[in-house]
Amino acid sequence: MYFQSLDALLHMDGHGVFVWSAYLITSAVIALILVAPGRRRRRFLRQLAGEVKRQQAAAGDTRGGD
Amino acid sequence: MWSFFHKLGSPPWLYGISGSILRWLLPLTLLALVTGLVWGLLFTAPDFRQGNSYRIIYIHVPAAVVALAGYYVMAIAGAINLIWKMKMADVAMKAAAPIGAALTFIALLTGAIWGKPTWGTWWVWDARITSMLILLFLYLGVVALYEAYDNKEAAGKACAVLSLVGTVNIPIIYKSVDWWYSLHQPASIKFTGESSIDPSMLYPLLLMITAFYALFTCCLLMNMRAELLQREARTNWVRKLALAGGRG
Amino acid sequence: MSAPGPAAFCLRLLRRQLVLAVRRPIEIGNPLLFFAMVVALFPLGLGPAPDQLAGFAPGILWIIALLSNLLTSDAVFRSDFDDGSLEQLLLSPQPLYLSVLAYIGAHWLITGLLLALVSPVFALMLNLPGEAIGSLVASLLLGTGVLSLLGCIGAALTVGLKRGGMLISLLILPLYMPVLIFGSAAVQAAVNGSPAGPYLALLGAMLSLAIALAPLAIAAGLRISVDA
Amino acid sequence: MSAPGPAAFCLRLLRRQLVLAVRRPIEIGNPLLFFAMVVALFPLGLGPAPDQLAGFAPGILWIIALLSNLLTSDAVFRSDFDDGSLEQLLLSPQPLYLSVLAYIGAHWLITGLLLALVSPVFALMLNLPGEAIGSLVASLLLGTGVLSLLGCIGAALTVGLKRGGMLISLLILPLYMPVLIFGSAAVQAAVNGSPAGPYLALLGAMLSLAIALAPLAIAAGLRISVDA
Amino acid sequence: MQADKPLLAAESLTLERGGRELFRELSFEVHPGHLFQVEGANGAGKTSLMRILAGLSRYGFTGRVVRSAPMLYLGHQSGVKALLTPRENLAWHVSGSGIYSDQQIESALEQVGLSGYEDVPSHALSAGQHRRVNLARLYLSNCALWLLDEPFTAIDKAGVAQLEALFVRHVERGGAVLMTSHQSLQVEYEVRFLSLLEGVVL
Amino acid sequence: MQADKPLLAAESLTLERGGRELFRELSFEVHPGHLFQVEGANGAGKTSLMRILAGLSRYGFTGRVVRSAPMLYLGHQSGVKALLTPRENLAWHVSGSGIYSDQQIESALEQVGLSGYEDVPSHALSAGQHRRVNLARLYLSNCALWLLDEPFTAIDKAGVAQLEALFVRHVERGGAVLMTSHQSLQVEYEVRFLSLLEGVVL
Ligand code: HEM
Ligand SMILES: Nc1ncnc2c1ncn2[C@@H]1O[C@H](COP(=O)(O)OP(=O)(O)OP(=O)(O)O)[C@@H](O)[C@H]1O
Ligand SMILES: Nc1ncnc2c1ncn2[C@@H]1O[C@H](COP(=O)(O)OP(=O)(O)OP(=O)(O)O)[C@@H](O)[C@H]1O
Ligand SMILES: [Mg+2]
Ligand SMILES: [Mg+2]
Repeated sequence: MYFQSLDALLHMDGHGVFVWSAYLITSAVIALILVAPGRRRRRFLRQLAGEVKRQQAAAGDTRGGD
Repeated sequence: MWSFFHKLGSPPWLYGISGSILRWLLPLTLLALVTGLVWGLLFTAPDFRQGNSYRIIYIHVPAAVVALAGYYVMAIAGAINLIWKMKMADVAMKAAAPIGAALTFIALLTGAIWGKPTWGTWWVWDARITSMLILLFLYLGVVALYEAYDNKEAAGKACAVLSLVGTVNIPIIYKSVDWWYSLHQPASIKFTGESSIDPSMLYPLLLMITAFYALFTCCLLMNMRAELLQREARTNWVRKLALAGGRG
Repeated sequence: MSAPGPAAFCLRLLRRQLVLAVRRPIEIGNPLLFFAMVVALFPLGLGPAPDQLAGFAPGILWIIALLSNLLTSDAVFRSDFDDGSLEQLLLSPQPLYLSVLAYIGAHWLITGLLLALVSPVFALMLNLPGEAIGSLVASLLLGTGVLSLLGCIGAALTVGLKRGGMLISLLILPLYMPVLIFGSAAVQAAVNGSPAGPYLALLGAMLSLAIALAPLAIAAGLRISVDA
Repeated sequence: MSAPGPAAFCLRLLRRQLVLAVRRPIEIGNPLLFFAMVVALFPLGLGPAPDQLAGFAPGILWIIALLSNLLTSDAVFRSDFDDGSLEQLLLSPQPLYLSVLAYIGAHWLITGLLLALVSPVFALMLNLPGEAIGSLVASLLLGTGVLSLLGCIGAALTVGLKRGGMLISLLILPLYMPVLIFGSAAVQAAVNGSPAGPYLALLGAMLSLAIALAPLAIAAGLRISVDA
Repeated sequence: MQADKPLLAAESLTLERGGRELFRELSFEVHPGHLFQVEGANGAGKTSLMRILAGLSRYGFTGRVVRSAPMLYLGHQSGVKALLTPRENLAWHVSGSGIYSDQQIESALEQVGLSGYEDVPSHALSAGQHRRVNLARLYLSNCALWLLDEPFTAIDKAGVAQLEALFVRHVERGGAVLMTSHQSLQVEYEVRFLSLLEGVVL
Repeated sequence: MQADKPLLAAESLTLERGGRELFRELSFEVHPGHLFQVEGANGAGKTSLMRILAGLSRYGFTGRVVRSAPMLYLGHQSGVKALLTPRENLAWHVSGSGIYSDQQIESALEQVGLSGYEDVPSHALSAGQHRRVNLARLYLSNCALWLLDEPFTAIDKAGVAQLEALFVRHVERGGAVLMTSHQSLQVEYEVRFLSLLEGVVL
């Protein structure tokens, strides 16, 4: 650990604002690109499951797929 | 060899294999990212000229490097789609564009933030910076063109043409901007250069670059999986998967 | 009733495009007008210090050439798409590569060539030194050719879009950048008294490359657009 | 099935225009992208010396605002003319003055307002001093309104023309000049530390005048265009 | 029927175009209950006449047109925006002649055979469906006078029959229709012809 | 007639659009002497089929199309440039299928009733005259296979009769016509129907 205290870590000799904001924004963007596709996939699967179930109910068929 | 290509063209196989790759690659990536971040942020000594602000290097450089590499991934996928009409290549190209744009954005943004303490300004019309901005436009162009087409098959072809045309352009942009720059004013702003990099900075940097490559791969695979399902919505394997709640 | 040879057909297409342009004089006048207007705007917007203007003249002239090319290239295939002529072109037995070249050629003649020819007037208005005018004209002649070729790629990819808007400018402005850089560098070199030849040679090389490859991309783009 | 009141109808028209624009998301993003790319072009063409750039920033930003307005205003009535909606608008029992204002309002919202809102980012990229940003935004807000109104006059007069139109753009373009001059003067004043208020007041006066008169000219222009 | 006030009166209209006289001293009145078909070969001047009657052409002809009822005009161009859905096209129509509830719009679209297509962008419709969006305005309109320039273009046989029935209903309710078409109307109603071949005919 | 090589063969074409199946496993052959009319209500898929047959649509359907003769395709859009005169429109047509003498062009324009209009800019033509410029290409063409999407749109009765006669002449000379229309053909010749309502019919 290079820094002596939490305060030094946050302040970084006056460069803290820059470093921390860069890291924070980067983390946010990374989190976004990591989470978005998973959410899109799950939402689509849920929607499709509903659709398939409705179709099966309409056809009076309870087997999964065919 | 042939059977491998044949399998690559098969959506359920690709969906399955990418799932199992992600199962170990994703945690590894996250681990590397966090390790690299903590290492760079907490455990390295500050640069003697730039002080602590140089810590931005651990996100800035990996993002820039991978953003550039990503364009070639996208363009090659586009070429494969055009030449061999492979649908999976289309999926890959579509998946790569937004990730590349996001990484380019990170590189630009961290660069701008870094510039303020080091150069005293947010933005300089330096060769590298301008070419990065152009790269962002190239990525955005592909995303926008894809969205503008209703027929997604046509969209894939159109974007493939566009990204190939852009590839020819990238090296030209690089070289030309360098020449142009050297003409106008002496390089008052110099990147620190590899030579001055101390091993204690180099190792976390290398780790971060690797982590960003892995990150790109993970996001690419995840985007492709989502896209695959939507394209194959009418097939049985996707319907079964949906009924099984996504596990399968 | 024999089918015309490719060259004859190409010439007929070129003639058709030129006649269409001449019937809409605004089409021809527009780039020039635009050129004139922006040249007039610059001193207004920037304050007319003559020596400063001269330093910027190469850049300004080239930026204007680029913008006026950008603005007009959107229309190259638009009306043919709207009235169904483009379908007919794609169904024609003639080689699409050459037909596309005719379209681009017509576009270049009424924007690039015309601009290059009148540019000395505007150069003088911006106090560009007389000895740089030769390389200005030469660089514009070569560079606008590349711009027309690139612009038509964008036009071909977006012509069929219902929701495209002016997408074309996003697609092709990044591609325009190298041309802008070399073009203004050539003029700047001539202003500084260094040889402009290498830059012009580079522009020439880009032009040859673009002539060879761009029509392929354009033909592919048109087929996609008509299909979508 | 009662006919809607003029205000309600106007709002519906505004909504329609905005939805049409949103369906073409690139249409909205375009002035911004155009802004961004041309801002990037200038340093490429002119050389990136930061202090010089700062001196030109007000002029450059205003010229770009003017250009992007010019580029988009042509399309305001175009598609409605082509598909026959414009005829229907003229036959409507609603007051044409207000309907026209709805069209202009939509155009201003998606070009002028948006541009004004993002202009600080570009101003920073061109090293414009922070204290001038307030007047930049204010001058853009007022000035782009005038530009939209003037641009629509040109659009209304030329929309029905099969050929020609040269003269009209020649007539309209000079009207843009005063806006450009006062707009960039307002910013320049703020850069120099002198009060920008008088210039802004002048822009405001021009805007009021234009709002009162331009719709009349536009309505007349549309009637002529549909008739021809 | 002739006793009441005419919805539309044309008084000695004369039009010359491209050196040819298209019609000369054409006078007629359209009263409630009239179903007019304008006849004439291609280029006879039907569209020119309709645009004069609608008030869209104001120069280049002599004579006078008096309209005394709200009018609905449908021209060669459909006036349907490709980017809007049929529902939006009707709800936000630039003619601003009415505020319609969702229900009214849906029923109008159903009548022209577009139920199920209410929320599809119009550019994804076939040529005939595209025109049908426009024709749905007839079901919503409360204008007495309809001026229709080739309303049957691109419409299939069933659609034409349905429109004919609609026209008859409209004139029976006291409206009036003045239309052009190259097909003969198949209706059980007195059709008045206005033939541009030979001059004025009532 | 069935013995010779088909000019056009469609092999199990299946098309789905907007979630609806428009046709399924559609197969047919067009031989010299065939006069085909594609039938179907608005939105049945006639235009989509024609574009697939012409090779303009290449994605989104399954099946195969084999063409073995030069083809002339006329679509919904006329392909006539408003700024050019009819003469120029024909002489410089982008399809580049022939070099025609002035005389040939004039006689073709005369056949479609446009003599006197050869040198008028096309935007000053009426809707029907505009389409007739395009139809003049049929008189100039030496393609055996004609694919015509609603050729009768905006054409008056005399014009339709004339076109029908032309079609019959063309197929009698060994050509083939595949057309869509909402009007029934009035010809003394065997018309084959391809109905998109019920599936495949020969
Ligand atoms: C918006 C501003 C900036 C952008 C767009 C940008 C972009 C880039 C790019 C594209 C690379 C090259 C990656 C590669 O080698 O492939 C890079 C590397 C680098 N940048 Fe930046 N940069 C910016 C600002 C800065 C600032 C302010 C600094 C620090 C003073 C900086 C320091 C570096 C360093 C040290 C490297 C690694 C150089 C090397 O090893 O090759 N950058 N940047
Ligand atoms: N671009 C498109 N995207 C999605 N669906 C479309 C598109 N174009 C047409 N369709 C749909 O395809 C179907 C068939 O359209 P098509 O134009 O082939 O019909 P058509 O038989 O020619 O009708 P018409 O007689 O009205 O010309 C229609 O239901 C239409 O909604
Ligand atoms: N803008 C114009 N300028 C000059 N002449 C015109 C113009 N528009 C039409 N004409 C001429 O006026 C005549 C009548 O045209 P109009 O469109 O009224 O015919 P129409 O009866 O509607 O024909 P169609 O059945 O083909 O629609 C035509 O001979 C045409 O050439
Ligand atoms: Mg007509
Ligand atoms: Mg059709």
